[in-house]
Amino acid sequence: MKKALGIIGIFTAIFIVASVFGENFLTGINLMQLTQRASLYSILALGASLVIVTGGIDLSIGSVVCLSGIMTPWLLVEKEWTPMQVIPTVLAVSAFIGLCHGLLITKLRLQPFLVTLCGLLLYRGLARWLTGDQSQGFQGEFEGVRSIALAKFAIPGIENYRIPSTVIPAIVLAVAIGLFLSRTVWGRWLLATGRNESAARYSGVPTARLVTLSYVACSLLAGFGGMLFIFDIGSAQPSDFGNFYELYAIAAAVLGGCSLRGGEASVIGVLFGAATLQVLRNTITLVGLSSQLEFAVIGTVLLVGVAADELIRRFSARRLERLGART
Amino acid sequence: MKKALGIIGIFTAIFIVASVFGENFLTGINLMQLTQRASLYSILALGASLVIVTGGIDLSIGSVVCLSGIMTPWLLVEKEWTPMQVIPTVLAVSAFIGLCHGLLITKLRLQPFLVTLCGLLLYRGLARWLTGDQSQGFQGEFEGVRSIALAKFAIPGIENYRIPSTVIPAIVLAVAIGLFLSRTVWGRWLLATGRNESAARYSGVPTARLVTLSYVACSLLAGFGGMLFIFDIGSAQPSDFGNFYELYAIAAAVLGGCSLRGGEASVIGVLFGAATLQVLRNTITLVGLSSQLEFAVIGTVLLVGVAADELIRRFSARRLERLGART
Amino acid sequence: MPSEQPVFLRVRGVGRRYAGVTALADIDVDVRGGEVLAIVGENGAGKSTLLKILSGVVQPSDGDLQVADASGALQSVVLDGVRDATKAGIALVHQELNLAENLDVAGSIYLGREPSRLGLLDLAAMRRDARKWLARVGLDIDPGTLCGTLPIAQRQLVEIAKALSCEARILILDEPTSSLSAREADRLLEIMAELRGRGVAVVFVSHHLDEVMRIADRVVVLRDGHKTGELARGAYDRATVERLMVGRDLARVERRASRADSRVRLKVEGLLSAHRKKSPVSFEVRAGEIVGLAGLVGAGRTEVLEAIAGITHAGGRDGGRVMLDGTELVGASFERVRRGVAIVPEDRARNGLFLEDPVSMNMSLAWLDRSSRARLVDGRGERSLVGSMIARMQLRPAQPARRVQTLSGGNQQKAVIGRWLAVDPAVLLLDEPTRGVDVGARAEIHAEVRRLADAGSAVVFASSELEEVLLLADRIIVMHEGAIAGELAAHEASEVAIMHLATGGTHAS
Amino acid sequence: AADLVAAQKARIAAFKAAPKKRPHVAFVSNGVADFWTIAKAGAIAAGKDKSINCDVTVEFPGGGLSDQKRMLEDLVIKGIDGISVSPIDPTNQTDVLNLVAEKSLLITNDSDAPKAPRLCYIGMDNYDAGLMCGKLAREGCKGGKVAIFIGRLEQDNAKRRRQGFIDGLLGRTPDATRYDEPSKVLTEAGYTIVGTWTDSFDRAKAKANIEDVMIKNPDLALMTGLFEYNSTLAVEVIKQQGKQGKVQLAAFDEGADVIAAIKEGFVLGTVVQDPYGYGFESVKVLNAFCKGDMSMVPANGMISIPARVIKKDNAEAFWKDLKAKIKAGKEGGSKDAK
Ligand SMILES: Nc1ncnc2c1ncn2[C@@H]1O[C@H](COP(=O)(O)OP(=O)(O)OP(=O)(O)O)[C@@H](O)[C@H]1O
Ligand SMILES: Nc1ncnc2c1ncn2[C@@H]1O[C@H](COP(=O)(O)OP(=O)(O)OP(=O)(O)O)[C@@H](O)[C@H]1O
Ligand SMILES: [Mg+2]
Ligand SMILES: [Mg+2]
Repeated sequence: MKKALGIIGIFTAIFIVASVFGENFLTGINLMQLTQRASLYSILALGASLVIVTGGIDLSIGSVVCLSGIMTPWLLVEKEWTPMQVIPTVLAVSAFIGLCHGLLITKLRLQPFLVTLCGLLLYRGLARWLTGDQSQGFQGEFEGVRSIALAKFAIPGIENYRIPSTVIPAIVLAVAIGLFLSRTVWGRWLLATGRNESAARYSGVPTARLVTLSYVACSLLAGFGGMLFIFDIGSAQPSDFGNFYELYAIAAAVLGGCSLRGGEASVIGVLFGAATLQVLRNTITLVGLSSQLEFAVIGTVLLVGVAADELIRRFSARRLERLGART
Repeated sequence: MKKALGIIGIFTAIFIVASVFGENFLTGINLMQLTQRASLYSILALGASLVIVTGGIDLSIGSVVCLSGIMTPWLLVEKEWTPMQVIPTVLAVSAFIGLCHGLLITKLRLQPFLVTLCGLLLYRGLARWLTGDQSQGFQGEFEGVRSIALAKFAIPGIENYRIPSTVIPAIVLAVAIGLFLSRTVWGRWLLATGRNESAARYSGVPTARLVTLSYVACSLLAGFGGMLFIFDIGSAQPSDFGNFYELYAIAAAVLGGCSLRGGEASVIGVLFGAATLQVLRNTITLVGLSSQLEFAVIGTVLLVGVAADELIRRFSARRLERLGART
Repeated sequence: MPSEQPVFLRVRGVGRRYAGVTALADIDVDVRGGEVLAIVGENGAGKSTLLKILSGVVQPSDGDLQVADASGALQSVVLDGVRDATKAGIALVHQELNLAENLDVAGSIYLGREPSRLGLLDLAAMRRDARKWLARVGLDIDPGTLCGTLPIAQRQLVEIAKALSCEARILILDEPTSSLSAREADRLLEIMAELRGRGVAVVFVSHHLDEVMRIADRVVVLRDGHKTGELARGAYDRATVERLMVGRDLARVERRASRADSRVRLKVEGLLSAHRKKSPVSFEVRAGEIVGLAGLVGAGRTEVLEAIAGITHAGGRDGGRVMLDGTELVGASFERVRRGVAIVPEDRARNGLFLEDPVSMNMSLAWLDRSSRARLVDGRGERSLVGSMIARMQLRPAQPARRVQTLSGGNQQKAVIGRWLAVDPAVLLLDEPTRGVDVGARAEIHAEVRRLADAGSAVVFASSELEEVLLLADRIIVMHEGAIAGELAAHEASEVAIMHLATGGTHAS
Repeated sequence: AADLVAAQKARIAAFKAAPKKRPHVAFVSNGVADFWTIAKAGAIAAGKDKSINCDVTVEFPGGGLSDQKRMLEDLVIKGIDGISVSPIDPTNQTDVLNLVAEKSLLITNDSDAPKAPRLCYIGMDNYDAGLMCGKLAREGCKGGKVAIFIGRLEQDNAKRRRQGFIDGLLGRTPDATRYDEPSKVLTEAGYTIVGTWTDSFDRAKAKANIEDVMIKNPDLALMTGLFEYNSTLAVEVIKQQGKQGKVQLAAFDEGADVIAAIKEGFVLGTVVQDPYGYGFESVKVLNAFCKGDMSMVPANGMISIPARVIKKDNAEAFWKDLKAKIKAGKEGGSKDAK
C-alpha cells in the first residue's frame, strides 16, 4: 500500500487537472470508457508485474496480445470455429508461449530480455504470416462473445455511467494476484525468489518452477487481454496491433511500485499505474492539446510525477531520521 | 573475446547460409551496403552496451535517433543554419539528454527503465512538435555534409566493394570503447560499478559520475548515429523514424555478450551482434522469403542461436570437467 | 589516558542516528599510531557504525573528527566518502564482503587506486604488486583469478590484502577473522603486530576475546551505542570486558554428554563434490548427535554441506548418496527441504538473506511451508512466530518490520539461523553458524542447537573456530583437501589433535 | 446503418431552423504523414475562411486502429459537432463509426466506408489513382522486371492502389475487385512483377528493402513507391547508386525530392492526390451540415477530388502552388484554429 501512494498521488493530480480543464471529462460516458481502457491495460500490467516480481522482464506482451487478438477473429471468421473452441485454444496457446519462455529462462538460463525479445519478433511474425498481413475483424458478427468485453452493467440510481464488463476480470485478477502474493506460500516464495534467488534456493523454494509459472501467467494474461482488446476494438492489423503494449504494461507496473530488480510489487499501484496512463491520454484529447504533443506530455508528466514522488519520500525520510531514536 | 565466440558462431552460420542461398549475396555492392548498415547500428549498440555495463538500460535510444535525425535537416533546410553550426548543436543536445538521464538516475535514484521510457516518449514528442509532424529531408542538397555517411573509399585491387565511410566512426568507436573498458582506469571502474556498486563506492570509485558519464555517452552516440542515419536515408518522418531502434541496439549488445545485470561487455561481440541482425534481414530479402515472415525468422534464428550457444557452452564445460578434476 | 604514542585520529562526541534507532551516541576515542585498538561489544552495539564513520563511509549525525596532519597537529575534518578517508591515510575492511565479482583478484585489490601510465592501466605492475600483497596474507592464488569464483574465506583475505596495499596510516578492520580459520587468523594477528611495530594505527573489531587479549593495546567497549569503558593493556581481563559489554557476568557453558547410541538419521556415502572428484566422503550422523566439521580454509566443508542439501549437485553420475532415515535424498534443494533438511549458508548476504525485506519475512520463510494449510499464510500465526523467534534469538532491535539490511552483522546471522530453528528440521546443516555473533548470543545459539538435537534431529556444522567445534560437537570430523582426514570423539579431541589432522598429518597423534 | 443515416439527416434538417452558431468539427487522419499535414493545412484554412468560419480540431492517430478508435471516442465525448475521418479498416470499425454517427455527424475522407452510416465521402478512388500510376509506368517503360514498394498492405486504400497499379501497368481492363496475391511473381504482357515489399513505416528498412531488391534483381527495369516516402527513398537510392535512367520510377504523392527528380527528368512522373482539398472540403461540408444545408452532397454520396499526374511539364507550377497552401495553413497556429 505504501509503495502505491506515489502513483495514487500522481493519478489524483492528473484527475483533478483533467476534471478542471478537460471538456466533458467528468461525464458518465467518458468515465465509463476510461474504466474500460484502464481495465484492459491493467490485465496486461498485472501479468507484467508477476514477471517483474521475479526480477525478470517480458517484452513479448505486445506480440502475444497481437497473436491472440488476431487469432480470435481469424479462427471465428475464417476458420469458422465456435467461440467455445476458440477461447480455450487461444488461452492455451498463450500459456504455452509463457511455458516456453519460462523453460528457456530457467533451464537454459538464457537472459529473459533476450528470450522475450525474440518472442516479440516471433509472435508478431507468426500473426502476420498466419493472416497474410490482412487485418482481422468480426465483421459485425459475434455480438454474443464480444459482449464479454462490451457488456455494460447499470448501477441503480446512477445514470449515464454503467460498469463495463472488463472491470470484472481486472478486479478479480487484481484481488487474486494481490492475495496470491501476500497470503499464499507460493506468492511469498515468488517474492523471495525475485529478491534473492540464491537465498530462496537455500531456503527450499522451488525457484525454477515459480519463475516458469510467472512467465506462464504473464503470457496467459497477455493472451486473455489480447482477446478482450479485440472484442472491444472489433478488428486489428497484425503489423501494428499491440505494438508497444509491453512498454505500457511494464511502465504501469513500475509506476505502480514494482522494482525491476525484483521482489517488490503492489497490485493497487499497478492498477493505478495503468489507469494513470489512460487518463493522461484521454486528458490530452479532451483538453485539446495537439496529438503531436501527446507523447511529449505523457513523458513529461510521468517524469515530473516520479521525480516529485521521490523527492517527497526523501524529504519525509530525512525528517524521520532527524526526529530519530525511539529506542 | 570468449564471450563473443557465441555470436561470432551465429554470425558465421547465417553468413554461410546467406552465401549459399541468397541471390547475389556475395556481390561487392551487397556486402558494401551491409557494411554500411551494420556500422550504423553498431554505433547505437556500442552506446547501449556502455549503459548496460553499468547495469542500466536506455530505452530512449530510438527517440534520440529520431530527434537528432530530424533536427539535422530541419536546422539545415528550414532554419538555414550551416553544417558547422548544426553538427555541434545536435551532438550537444544529445549529450545534454544523456546528462539529464544520468543525473535523474544517480542523484534522484530513479529507475533507469522509467527515466528512459519517459525519454522515449518525450524526445519523439519533441521531434513531432518541432516539425509539426512534417517529414524532414535534405531536398537533394547538402551533398557535402551527407558524404560523411555516404562517401565510399575504393580499395586498390578490389572492384565493386568500396569501404563505406561510416565504418570509420564505427571502428574507431569500437576500438576506443574496447580500450576504455579493458585498459583504462575509468573503464575498470565502470565495470566494477556495474557489477557491485557498493563495492566500487567503498573503494573510492566515483560511481555516480561514471554512471552519468555512460548515459551521456550512450545518448551522444545515439544522436551521432541518428545524424548518420539521416545522412544515409535522406529524409525521415518524426512519428516513425527510429522506432524500436533501442531494441535493436540492446539486442545487439546482449547478443554480443553484455549481461543486463551489468559488469560485462565485449565490444567485438557487440559489433557482431549488430552485424548479425542486419545480415539476417538482408538474407531474408535475398533468399526471397516473404517480408511478412521477416520478424518470425529473425526471432527464431536468434532464439535457436543463443540456445545452441548455451548448450554448446554447457556441453564443453562438462567435457572439460570430466577430463579435468584438476584438484 | 596519557600515552607516548602520537594521536592520528581523534573522535569527539560522535553520534549517529537512524530512523528509529540511535546507533551511536557521544563517543570519544583516540586512535594512536603504533598501537592496536580493539573495539568490542555485543551485536548491534554500534561497532561497525563507528568504524564506518572513521573511514568516511557513513557521516556522523553529530560530533567531530580530527585527523593529524603532516606535522602531527590535529585538524577537524569532514570525511565525505571513501576518497577523503583514503587521502587522510585511512583504510577499512568491511564486515560484509564487498568485491566486484567480475574483476580479477589484482583488479579488486587495486580498485579505485589503479596504477596507470598516460591513463592506461599498468596491468603488469598490478599483477606483480598484487602477488606481493597476497603472499603477505598467505593466500596462494593467481592474481588473475576472478573474485566471483573464490570461496568466502579467500575473499576475506583478498579484502585484507587490498586494505594492506593502501599502506595506510590507520588500518581499520571490522571482524577480519570471522570467516578465517585459526591459521589464517593467526597470520593476520602477526601482520597486525608487525604494522604496529612500524607505527601504523590498527583498529579492529572482534567477537573473539582471546584474539583481543592477545594483541590489543587498548580496548574500547561499546554497549547500546555508548562507550562503557576504555581499558589499557594489563588493566583488563576477559571477565571485566565481558561485564562491560553485557552488563552482567556470562555463565560458562560446558560441553554436554554425547548421545551416540541412537539410530542413524543421516548417512553420507561416497559423496563426490562438484569441484573435487577424487576423494569421496562418507559418514553417519545419529539422531541427537551434533557433528562438527573442522578443517582449514578450502578444506571442502562447505562443499559437503551443500551437496547434502542439494544446492550443488554432486559431481558425476555416481556422485554418491545421501540417506535420511534410510531413504535416499534425491532432487533439488527444495525437495530435500521438504523432507526436513535445512542449511544455514556460509555467505549470509549472498545465500541467506533477503536484505531489502523485513526481519519478519526473513524469519518466517521456511516456516510458511510447514505451517500453512491449503497454501494460505496464517497471518496471525506468522506474527506470533516471528515475535517468539526474535525473542529466542535475542534479535536487536526487536522490530519485525525493520529491513534486515539495517541490522548489525551479528543480528543478521541470528535472523538466518532463526529461520530454520523455527521449523525443527530433521537434519540441520550449519556452515559457520556463529560468524560475527557475540559471545552471549553465541552461547544462546549453541543452546538452541543442542535443544534441537535433544529432540532427535541430526546436526552437522562446519566451523573454522576450533573453540566452537570443541565446545559444540559430540564428534569431530576433520577434513583436509576435500577428504576426511580423521574423526575424533569430543572427549578425546584437542586443538592440537584437530590441527594435526587438518594440516595433513595422520591420525596417530 | 440506414436508420443512423436517417437520424443524422433529421438532425441536419433540424439545424435548418436553428443553425449552430459556431460549429466545432474534427478531421481525423489514419496516421502521421506529410500528406496529412497538407490536409490539415486545408482543414485549418477552411475553418478560417470567411464564408465558413468554424472551430477545427485535427487529430493524427499514430498507433493504428486502436489509437484511432480512442481518438474518435474522445472526440465524441468532447461534444464535437461533426467528424471527417479516414477509417483505417472500415469493415471492422462499424462500432466506433456508428458511435460517431449516433452522437455527431460522420463523413469519410481519403478512404471510404460505404457500409458505414457516413453522410458522404470526400476523396478519390485509390484504384483509379493506382491505375493512373500504372499507366504512367506503362508509357515510360516497355517491359521488364518491376518491383512494388508500399508501407503496408493492410489498409484498404493501399490494396486498391496496388491493384490499380498492377492493372494499369499490365494494360488489363479495369476491375477493382481483382486481387493479385502479394507473394506471387506475376509475369504478364512483357512485365514481370517480382514482388511487393512492405516496411511498416520504418524508413531505414524501406531503404534497405529497395537496395536489397535491386541487388537481387540487377536488371530491374521499373519501381514504384506507392506511399510518399517509398517514392522519396527510391529516388534517394537511385541517386546514390547512380542508376538514373537505368531504373525507372513511377512515383506516388508529392515528396519534395520526387518533384525535383521529375524536374531533372529521371522519374517518369508522380500521381498526386489533393489532401489540401480533402481537408478543406471536409470542413466546408461539415460546417454546411451544421447550418442545415445538405445541398453539396451528390446522390451517390461521393464528393470526388480526383488525383492528378504530375510530369516534367507541370511539376514547377504544382510545387509553387502547394508551397503557398502549406504556408497559409501553417500561419494559422499549430492546431486548433479558433
Ligand atoms: N542503515 C541503517 N539504518 C538503520 N539502522 C541501522 C543502519 N545501520 C545500522 N543500523 C543500526 O545501528 C545499530 C548499530 O549497528 P552496527 O552495525 O554498528 O552494530 P555492530 O556493533 O557492528 O554489531 P555486530 O557485532 O552485529 O556487527 C544497530 O541497531 C543497527 O540496527
Ligand atoms: N564455484 C567454485 N568453482 C571452483 N572451485 C570452487 C568453487 N567453490 C569451491 N571451490 C573450491 O573447492 C574447495 C573447497 O571449498 P569449500 O568452500 O568447500 O571449503 P571450506 O572447507 O568450506 O573452506 P572455507 O569455507 O573455510 O573457505 C576450495 O579450494 C575452492 O577453491
Ligand atoms: Mg558489525
Ligand atoms: Mg566453508
